[in-house]
This record gives sequence, C-alpha cells and structure tokens, in this order.
Amino acid sequence: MVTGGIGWVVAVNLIIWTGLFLYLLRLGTRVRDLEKKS
Amino acid sequence: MWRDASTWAAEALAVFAKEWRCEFRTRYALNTLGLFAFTTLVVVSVSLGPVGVSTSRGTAVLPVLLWVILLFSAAAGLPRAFVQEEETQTATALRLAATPSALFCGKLLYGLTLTFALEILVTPVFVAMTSLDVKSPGLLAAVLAAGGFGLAAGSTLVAAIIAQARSKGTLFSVMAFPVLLPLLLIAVELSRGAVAGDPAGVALLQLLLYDASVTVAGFMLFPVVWNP
Amino acid sequence: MPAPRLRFANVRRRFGRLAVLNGVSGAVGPGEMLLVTGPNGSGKSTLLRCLAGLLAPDAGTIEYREDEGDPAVDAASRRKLAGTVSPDLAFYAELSVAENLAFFARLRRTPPDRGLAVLDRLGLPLDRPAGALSSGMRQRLRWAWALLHAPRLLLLDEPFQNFDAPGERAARELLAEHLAAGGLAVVANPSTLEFADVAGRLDLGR
Amino acid sequence: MEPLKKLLAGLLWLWMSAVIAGAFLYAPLARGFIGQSSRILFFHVPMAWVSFVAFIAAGIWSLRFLYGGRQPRHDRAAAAAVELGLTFGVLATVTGALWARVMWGAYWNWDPRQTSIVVALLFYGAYLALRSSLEDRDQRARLSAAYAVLGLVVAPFLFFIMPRIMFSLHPQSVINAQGKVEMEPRMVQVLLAGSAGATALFFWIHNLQCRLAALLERNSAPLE
Repeated sequence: MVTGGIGWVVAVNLIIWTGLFLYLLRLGTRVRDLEKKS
Repeated sequence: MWRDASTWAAEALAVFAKEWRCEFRTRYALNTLGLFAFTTLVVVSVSLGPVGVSTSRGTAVLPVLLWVILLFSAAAGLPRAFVQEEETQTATALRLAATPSALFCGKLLYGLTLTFALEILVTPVFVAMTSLDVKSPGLLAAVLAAGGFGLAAGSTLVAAIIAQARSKGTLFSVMAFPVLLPLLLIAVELSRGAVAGDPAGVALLQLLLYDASVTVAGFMLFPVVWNP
Repeated sequence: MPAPRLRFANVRRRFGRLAVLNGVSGAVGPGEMLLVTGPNGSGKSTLLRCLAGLLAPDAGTIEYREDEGDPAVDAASRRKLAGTVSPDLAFYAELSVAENLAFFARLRRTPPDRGLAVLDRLGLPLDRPAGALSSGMRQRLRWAWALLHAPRLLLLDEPFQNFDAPGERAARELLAEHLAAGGLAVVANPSTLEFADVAGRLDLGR
Repeated sequence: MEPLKKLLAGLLWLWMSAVIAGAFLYAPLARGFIGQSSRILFFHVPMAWVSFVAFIAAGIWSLRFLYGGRQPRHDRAAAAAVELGLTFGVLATVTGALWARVMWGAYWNWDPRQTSIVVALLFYGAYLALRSSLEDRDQRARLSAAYAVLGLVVAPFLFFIMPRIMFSLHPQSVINAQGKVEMEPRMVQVLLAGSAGATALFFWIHNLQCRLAALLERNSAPLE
C-alpha cells in the first residue's frame, strides 16, 4: 500500500465526517426554528 | 390490626400454594409442558439415534441439546403464571389484594419448582436416551440447579412485563432469550465440563452471580411492572 | 359536617386522544355515600379505578385517610385498604368459592370468616368452583371478596348488577350497615339509585 | 448561548478530524495483524464503546423515569438512547465482522466478543419490540423502562463479564488475539480520543433526537 493510498483513505474519511458534521449542524438549526415556532 | 395477622412470607406462600393448587386442578403444566419436553427430547434423540454420537463429539453436542430442550420447555410453561392472570382478569383482584414483592416471590417459587421438576424429569431420560456418560454428576446437578434458577428468575420478570402487552407469546421469547442466553452459554460450558469430568471453574460462581443479579432486579422492578 | 376522609380534586385522565376525566372533584366523610352517575363511557369506572389505586390519574390529587389525624396514604396502601366491587373482577375458576376467599384472606392478612359470613347472608354455595357460578352468584362472591377485610372505604362500580331481588336486598343491607358503622362509600351507577342517605352526588354526564 | 454551541461543535469537528488523521498517520500498526487491518480498531472499538454507553444511559434515564416522577422526557431520552445504541452496535458488529474476514477469512466465527454484542443487540431490539406492542403511553413508558433497567444487569455482563468467562473456559478457542492486543502508547491515545469523540457525538445526536421526539409528541397530542 503506497503511502499515497493512505492519504486518499484519510481524505475520504475526512470528507464523510465533515458531511455528517454539517448535516447535524443543519438539523440542529432546523430543530431550533421548529422549537421557536411552536 | 389485621396488618400483622400474618407476615409477608405467608402471603408469598399463599401465592405459591395457589399456583400449584390451580395447577393440580387443571394439570396444564404437567400435561402440556411434560409432553412438550418429551416431544422435543424425542425429536432430538431420534435425530441423533441411529447415527449415534461418538463419545468425544457427544460431550460437545449433547449438553447443548439438553439445555435447548430445557430452555424451550421453560419458555412454554413459565409465562403462563402471569399471562393467565391477565387473560382471566384475575389480575385485578390480585392487584388489589397482594403485596407486589410477596406476589413476585410466590410466582418465582412456582417458576423454580416447575423448572426443577422439568429438569428432574427430562435430564435422566436424556442421559439414558443418548447414553451420555457423565463423569461428575454432582457438578451437573449443581449446574442444572443454578441454570434452572436463572431460567425461572429471568422468565418470571419478563412474563410479568409481556402479560400486559398484546402479542404475548412471540414477545416473551424475543425479550426473554437475550436475558437467558448468557446464562445458557455458561451453563452449557459447565455441563460439558461436568460430562467430561473437568473441575468447575470460576464460571459456576459467575453463573450464580448472574442468577443473583437477575433475581434482585426482579424484586426491585416487579412492583413497577405490576402496578400502574 | 364530619371531616371527609376521602378527598379528590380535579382528577384528569386521558386514554390516547380521549380525555375521559376532565378535572373531577369530590369528598366523602365517614358514614357518607357519594353517588357517581352518568351515561356509559362518561368515566365512572375510570374514576373508581383511580380512587382504588388501579389507575394513575394524569393530574389531580386523591387523598384518603383511615382515621382523623392520619397522613394521607399512597396509592399502594389505598389498593390494599379499600374494598372494591366492579364488573371486571374475576376469580380463580378452578378453585372453589371457599378456596378463593381463603386465598385472598391470606393476601389481605385477615381470617376468612368475615367473607364467609357475608356469603351466608348473600347465600352462596361454598364448595362450588368459582368458574361454575351464574353471573348473579359471581356478583355475590365479589361482595364477599370486597368485605373480606372489613374495609372502611367501599368503591362500588355498578354494585347491584346481575342481582335478583333477594340478592340486591341483602347487598343494600350490607351497604347500609357499612355506612351506619361510619364507613365511606363511592358508588358508580349509570342510573340514579334510590338510596336512603346519599350524602353527595357527582354527575359525570356531559 | 449560541456562540458557545458553535464553538463546541467546531471543537468536536476538529477533534474527530484529528482522530481520523491520527488513526492512519500517527498511530503505528499493531504487530501480528495483516497489512493495515489493525487500523479498523480505531473505529470498531469506539463504536462498540458508544453502544455500551448508550445502553447504560438508557438504563439510567429509565431509572430517572421510574423513580423521578414518571416524566415523559426521561422516557423519550431512554428510547432515543436505545435506538442510537443499536445503530452504533450494528456499526460495531459490521466493522468487527469486516476485520474478522480480513484476519481469519470468515465474517463470523461466534468468537465470544461477537456473541456478546449480538445478544446485546437482540436484547435492545426486544426493547423496541416491546415499545411497539404497547399502545397506552404510560404503560409503554413504564414497562419499557423496567426492561431497560434490567438491561443494566444484562449489558455489563454481556459486554465485559461473559467474554472473559468464555475466553477462560475455552483458551484454545481463542481464535483472535483481540482479547490480549498489546497496545503501544500512541495507539491507546488515538483509541481513547476516538472513544471520547464518539461519545460526544452520541450525546449531540441524542440531544437532537430527544428535542425532535418532544416536538412530535407536542404536535400529535390534542390541545389541552
């Protein structure tokens, strides 16, 4: 496994993690808005 | 005051006596349960019968089958203790009259005696039918007692929970087996040890520890399960 | 007015979306009877089940004291102390009437003879299995069971249902004696009951 | 209150990113494992750990429900914790199976650790089955809370005690050395950081799920 490969794996994982993170942030704001509304 | 007319123990014993008196009148457990145990036993040993099991593989396989038979027989008989109370609506009178912990104790004693009766009935026949030669029967008896205790304790609490739900039968197995599986895996290992004549390791103690914690959880949780 | 021993204030209970009890209140003193009326489904049985401690109300308070100065008891004690008659009370079919009463007497930690005495007055064969009783007979067994431990609080849901004339007369006598002895009673009945001294009425009809 | 939450979220993002990078670049490979396969430990173990934390949290919320005034919010919290615990539990089982496939050529060999996590998943799956078979809200909350508290006895036994018993009873059946992996300091650091980060992630998602459940309940409940 050439080290470059590891770099790719890390990059892919970071992208997945950031995606999940942003999704949770957005979910958080939407929940807050709903709570304010009702 | 009537409160100290008889103690908590008398209440528990009254429940225990009632369970067995009703049992002898209807003979439900003795008939259906006994037959259930024997049918599973026959099915198991017939499937092994002609081919026979070499002693080495025997000590590995047969204890598993014994405990499977005991588990399914107990699972067929034990839930009835609470399910029938709800189905025949006698639970209302019982809720109004009985002290929850005494009621649980009475039902637990009934479950224990039923499980031990099953074990005493099934095991000798199983050993005979599969010509299993048990090196240390004393240890096997101890494992059966400890395992049986756990079977009854776990099943009694879960039975009390599912008695108030809709799909009682399936729900009982789904909910009881994960509680009983750890107990069974250890009991099977110890039973193998008993058949092969190995000394009982610390596992027997851990089995008793599990029994004790499930029983304590049972006494603590039953009042919450039983009352609104 | 004698100090009420049983007091309930704005008891609420909902089943899913159906609000069955909407803030019901009432009080009963010694020797008094509260009559709860209302059409079927108006929450009479639900109220009695809450009072008996068989059902936890969503909101509201229920206080019951055995004697004057006692602190109010919790639902668990109320269950044990009260005597309840309700249509959904069933007994062990395979046990005889006497065996059923003996069993519950030991649970109530009291000798069974009081229940047996009630059975004599109501007239019920002791050795017949509870499963082989007619509905009228079963109602008598419920009364014997409810009075087993000489309760001071009686919670009666449609108490005279299925009774024949002698049965009802005997039951009314037992209730009158209970009240005369300073006992409390909450009686739920769809139609109004002509009864000697009904201290309070609570109509749950909409 | 708003900026603090943003800060914490940012910190968590940074923390987990570091864990991911560390797992591949900073931590060395464990000896005796094929190729890079030991790196999966940095993800498998935190997930198994979080599922255990979730099940214990569900038990504690259930105790608070039962003996703390029967408040619906505790019941909702317990149910959400079980659902999350199952999700992390399934992920842990899958990563465990993938790793077993690489190490011994078989996804499943009923190794004691695999057995105990599966039985735990069965138990908490049964918890959800119980909840779905009870209509009355109070009864559902009360009975499922009792079962979750029983889980406080079963789960620790499954996760910690049973594997040891099975290992001790069957020394020769120890197919994998996972039980006794020698961990170098760097590996332990990444593992602990990963577990801490995953636990924080669990509580964040759990918080969101509880608030959502509360909103759902408020909208579906009839107006007083």
